[in-house]
Amino acid sequence: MFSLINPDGSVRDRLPLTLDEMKALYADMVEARTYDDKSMAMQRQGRLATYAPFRGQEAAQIGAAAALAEDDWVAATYRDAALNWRAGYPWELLILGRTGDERGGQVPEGVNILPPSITVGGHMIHAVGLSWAEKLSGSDRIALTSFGDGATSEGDFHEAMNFASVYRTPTVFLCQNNGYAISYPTSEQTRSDTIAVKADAYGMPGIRVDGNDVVAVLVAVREAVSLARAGDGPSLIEAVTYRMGPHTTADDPDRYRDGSDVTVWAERDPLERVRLLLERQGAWDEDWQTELESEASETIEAAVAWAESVPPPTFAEMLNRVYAQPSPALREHLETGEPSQM
Amino acid sequence: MFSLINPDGSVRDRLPLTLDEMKALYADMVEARTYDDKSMAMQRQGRLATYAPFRGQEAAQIGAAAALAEDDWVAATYRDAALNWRAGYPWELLILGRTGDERGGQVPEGVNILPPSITVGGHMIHAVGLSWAEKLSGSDRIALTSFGDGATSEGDFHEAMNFASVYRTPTVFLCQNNGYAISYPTSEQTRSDTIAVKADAYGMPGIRVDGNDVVAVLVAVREAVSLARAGDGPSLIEAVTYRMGPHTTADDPDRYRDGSDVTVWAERDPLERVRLLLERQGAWDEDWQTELESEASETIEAAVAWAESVPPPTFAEMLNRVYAQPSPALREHLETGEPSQM
Amino acid sequence: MPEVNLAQAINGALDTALRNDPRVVLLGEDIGRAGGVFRITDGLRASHGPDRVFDTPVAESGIVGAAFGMAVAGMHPIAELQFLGFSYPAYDQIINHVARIRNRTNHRFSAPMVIRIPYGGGIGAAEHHSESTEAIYAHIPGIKVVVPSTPADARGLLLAAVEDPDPVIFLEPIRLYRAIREDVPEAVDRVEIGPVRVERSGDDITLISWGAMMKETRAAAGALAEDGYSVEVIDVRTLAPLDRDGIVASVEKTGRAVIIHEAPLTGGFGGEIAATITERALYSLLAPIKRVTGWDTVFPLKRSEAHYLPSVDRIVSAAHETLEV
Amino acid sequence: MPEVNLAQAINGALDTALRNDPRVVLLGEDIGRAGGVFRITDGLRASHGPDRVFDTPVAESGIVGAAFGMAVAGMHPIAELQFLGFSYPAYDQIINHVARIRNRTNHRFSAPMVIRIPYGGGIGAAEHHSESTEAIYAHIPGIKVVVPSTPADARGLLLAAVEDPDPVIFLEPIRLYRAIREDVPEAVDRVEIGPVRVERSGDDITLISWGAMMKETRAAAGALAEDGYSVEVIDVRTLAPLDRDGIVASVEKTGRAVIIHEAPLTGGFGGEIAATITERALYSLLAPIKRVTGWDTVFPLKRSEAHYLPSVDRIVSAAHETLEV
Ligand SMILES: Cc1ncc(C[n+]2csc(CCOP(=O)(O)OP(=O)(O)O)c2C)c(N)n1
Ligand SMILES: Cc1ncc(C[n+]2csc(CCOP(=O)(O)OP(=O)(O)O)c2C)c(N)n1
Ligand SMILES: [Mg+2]
Ligand SMILES: [Mg+2]
Repeated sequence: MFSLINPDGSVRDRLPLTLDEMKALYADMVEARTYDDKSMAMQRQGRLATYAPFRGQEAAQIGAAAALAEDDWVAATYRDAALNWRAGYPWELLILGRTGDERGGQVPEGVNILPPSITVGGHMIHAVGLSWAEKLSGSDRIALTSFGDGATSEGDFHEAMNFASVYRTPTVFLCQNNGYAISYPTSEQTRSDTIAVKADAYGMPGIRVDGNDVVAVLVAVREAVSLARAGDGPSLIEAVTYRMGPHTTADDPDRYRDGSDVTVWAERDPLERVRLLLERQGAWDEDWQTELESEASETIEAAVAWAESVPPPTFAEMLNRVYAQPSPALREHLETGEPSQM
Repeated sequence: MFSLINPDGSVRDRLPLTLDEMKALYADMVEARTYDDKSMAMQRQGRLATYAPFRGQEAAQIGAAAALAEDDWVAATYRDAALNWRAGYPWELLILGRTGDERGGQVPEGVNILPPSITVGGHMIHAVGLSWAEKLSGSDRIALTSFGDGATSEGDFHEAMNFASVYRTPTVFLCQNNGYAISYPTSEQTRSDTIAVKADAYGMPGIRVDGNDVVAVLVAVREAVSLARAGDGPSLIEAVTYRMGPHTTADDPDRYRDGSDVTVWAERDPLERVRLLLERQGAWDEDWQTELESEASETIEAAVAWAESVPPPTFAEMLNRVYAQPSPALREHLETGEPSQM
Repeated sequence: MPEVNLAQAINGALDTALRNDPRVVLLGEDIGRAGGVFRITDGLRASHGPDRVFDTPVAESGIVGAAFGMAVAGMHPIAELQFLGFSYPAYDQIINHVARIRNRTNHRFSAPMVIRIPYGGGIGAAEHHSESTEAIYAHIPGIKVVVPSTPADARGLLLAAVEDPDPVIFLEPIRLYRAIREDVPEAVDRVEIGPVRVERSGDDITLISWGAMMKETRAAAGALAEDGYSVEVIDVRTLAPLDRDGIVASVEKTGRAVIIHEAPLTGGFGGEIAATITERALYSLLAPIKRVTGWDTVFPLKRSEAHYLPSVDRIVSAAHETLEV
Repeated sequence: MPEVNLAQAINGALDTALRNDPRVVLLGEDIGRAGGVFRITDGLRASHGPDRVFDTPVAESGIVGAAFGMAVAGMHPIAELQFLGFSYPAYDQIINHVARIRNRTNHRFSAPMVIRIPYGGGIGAAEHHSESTEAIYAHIPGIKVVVPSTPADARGLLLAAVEDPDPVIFLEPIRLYRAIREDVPEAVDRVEIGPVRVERSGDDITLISWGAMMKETRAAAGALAEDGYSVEVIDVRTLAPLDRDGIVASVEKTGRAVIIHEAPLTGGFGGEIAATITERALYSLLAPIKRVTGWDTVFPLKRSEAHYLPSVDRIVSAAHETLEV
């Protein structure tokens, strides 16, 4: 497994990043974790619909997104808020989406990120199509798709991997193997030793990387992105990580796992090892941490405030977004339908 | 690639079969080819619906079926008439099916063969379910599923392979890689070097075998069957062969292949090499050949005669086979519907 | 099993089926250790063992296809798909294989299996979690489609489905899982798949619905009764096979009908019912049939959900328009 | 393009689309070198190159999903699925993704793409090759469903579909591919997606159909005219969005309607049309609406096909029953 930073903050190899870049990655992870914590709390207060926390997976997501160019395509999942945000999806729209508002999917022009996929497996092939189109039009834009270990069981994973390799599309497949598909452990989902090895079935490079090591992920995804951009086709990256929280706020992990793994993985926390690394280099102190956290908090609070200030969609808005022009039936609904009492 | 008999009839290794067994395999292949030729002719006369010939694939099919026990399950395709027949599916029902009659799927009790699958890819998982049920009930019956190279592109292939390995079901996956999915060559369908290697993605044994060598196929499938029966789970066998004829009687291969490959593969004919082998051992002569052919012809003619003597399904029969008991709508159709003029 | 809700009634029926018939097995995503995302299979793996209750990979086509193979081999599998919106990857297996094996083998093989699927909106769920696409199943010959709306029907219809010689799609109304409690004696064994249930008798108008919308339909019937109307309420319960006689008999009596469903209007199963009434009871009709349905849009997210779901008010006012003709 | 059949008209429209718009690409199984199993894409790879016309692996979900991604990125892909019976593996992509991207991004992204699918029976084909399950698509918000029955409509509607900002399912009636020839000037550019086409005007009865069944419907209209009736024939052409006004206007005039489709009765799209008429033109109806449809069974194999397909006789006698009320 490819890894560069040990859990204690020591490094295995020279890191290809400046100290400032390391600090920026750390700051991003802190901001992401703040968002995650805040979202869990808001959901408990009934201010968000079900929420899928990514605690423990910050390195995989921030590291991957940091390897992308601004206008690359991203097709990721309900758990990938950190990845999407770092790739350009504004927090406020992610939050708006989680309040249960379709307008959360309306990213600004120039941001090429699909709304988080709720179906497991269906979105990987979209990244193939997106990047295929870019290849055909001669642009050097690529697409990254992020998905879980569970998604690799879907037939759509197979078709996406196959199309990407057959047409050599500039696609990066990032699997965050976080140990579970809801309650079903990765070890039972498949009999292959790793997920990375599945790339062989498509003649595609596959690599396994420590998903809690933000630099290792960044380096691996950067390599895959370069291959793709250079016309050398798709790759699969398995980022081995762990979902520290429940599957979603509706889930109770005690039904299917005892706490022992959680304890083990807590020692491998993706933020802590970078903090230690920075501390070793004299680039971290409590003040900076406090500053980071309070800035992040303010940012997220502001995003929440904005999202919560958006008036709910009207009846007409609900019906006007199905087609470019509403169908005759929708026009009738608009005329005769009684808007309900919210 | 595992192979035992060379195209010139010489052998690479001691064959694990008696001369009588070899002769029986040869006779079966002759009978199958007779059926295939006859079916092509009948289709041209308008007596069959579209027909998918298996010429060139007799060894793969007869070899595989010869490795099965009488009551094992088989889930195969529209091109697998030889396999199905050797496994117990009566010629006359195969022919009845090809005239366009659902009763062709009504195999006798004791024959555990599903009707030939027309959808590409959908039937592999059925073999997984069938054999899973046998495993759960403690029987030692296994299931073999046969499919083409093209079918390995379907998501259902992936799900079937994964379920089989996850639950260690006694399933044998036989892929007849005959070079094409209709017009699309295997070399373009995937970037993996072989189809056998795809087994790695499931932690399953995968083997590549000369599909025109009936003994090699028999040995490979026998091995997979033993593993399955012993509780050691599923295997994938890629039988490398070539479709000598058109995809179906509706196809024109000249649109997508020049004759050169056909010439090459004609030299690797699966019947001829066994004939040469037998001849080398003094176990083949013209008389026997003539006898085999005329017996086969009679058998097939009789089967055809039977199938053609079956009166067409009545209107009521058509409606009475949808459910165990017809629904109220079907009962109304039965009362009020006017049987059409045939 | 006195006083259970719909979720508990289904759990109990599954337990009974597993106990009574060794051919019954359960398979689906998270149904084992976790007891299902709605806890419908809670405790069943513990009490019946991991060889009767299987957690599966996230692969709906695989789940249905494997269950199909098991059924052909003589078992009676009960598969769970996590939400109706995630049943579409299995649609090919259902329509092309599950529904057809009897027909294509002239009864030699069959697939006695149940596919349980939670469906419908009203809980502010994420995308794809609120679907009500029963019409795409009810159109397919070879399967049956059952939608209970009460605990007793849930138990009785599920036990009937398990014993049915043909495959049954069993749709479970999510927002009724824990909404109603009722006394369901264990002795209530089977409810016949097919006949509608006349839930309330009346002479002025027939309200026709099924599954989750029965809640609003009942409330609307209550409101109309308070306005002095005599309301008949039909719970269709089985969309396929459809009990046309049961529906037509009611409308012949009342002369007025409102059909209520959650799915979008166009192509919803209400069209079939309205067409049936027109074909068979045209001369009894005192007013045009009305359909109160979801709008022709994707089921919306939480903040718009109340705009979408047919409300008691919409049903009542449609009924009034019908009654005032 | 004078005097072409429906297959040639589609081929010509694809050629025009490829020529006029660099964003158009074609993808599907065997559409390139082989020119498609029905030869609809014959010659297009040769004339437009392998970077415009792609043969694909046998993977319908992949084809539609990849085309969807291309469309979101700004192309106008035209995917071919080989038969409607093989579209089900792609159903999830169509319903959960293709149909929804505009809605879930509030117009930020859209999927301007066409999915061409040959459909229908009548050629004695193998299992799954004769499906007519248009109803399962017409029910889905976010897509359009078009079914031409003449060469001119095929060309015009296909060109409109390619330019449509929303995804269009384009169903091609197999048994009409080479059945009718007509003059289709290249100048016939677009036929609006939506409005029905009144193919024949009359006052006594309206026959309503689409796609492949238009052939029998036309013949029935001819027969009824010989019997002295004045028959109106409506080719619905677009199932979604449905031109309710066009249909209702006709029935308001004639007072009688027979709806003809090949799909099984129950849950077929005829139900929607009958329901619409009853809701909006009840008081114009002089007789119950009739539906002449396939039976509630799996489309049968060759030897039973004539039992299944609605015949001219069945249409004529249903019309007579309607007329004699
Ligand atoms: C097609 C489909 N089937 C089932 C579900 C229900 N479901 C939601 S998340 C999930 C598990 C996914 O696991 P994984 O891919 O490992 O992602 P993770 O949640 O661990 O990030 C399931 C089964 C779904 N959303 N889509
Ligand atoms: C799901 C599905 N998609 C498409 C088809 C149309 N089709 C019939 S055979 C075939 C090619 C199959 O190739 P392969 O699996 O290699 O089998 P072969 O015909 O070569 O034996 C295709 C695409 C089908 N029958 N089913
Ligand atoms: Mg996971
Ligand atoms: Mg092949």
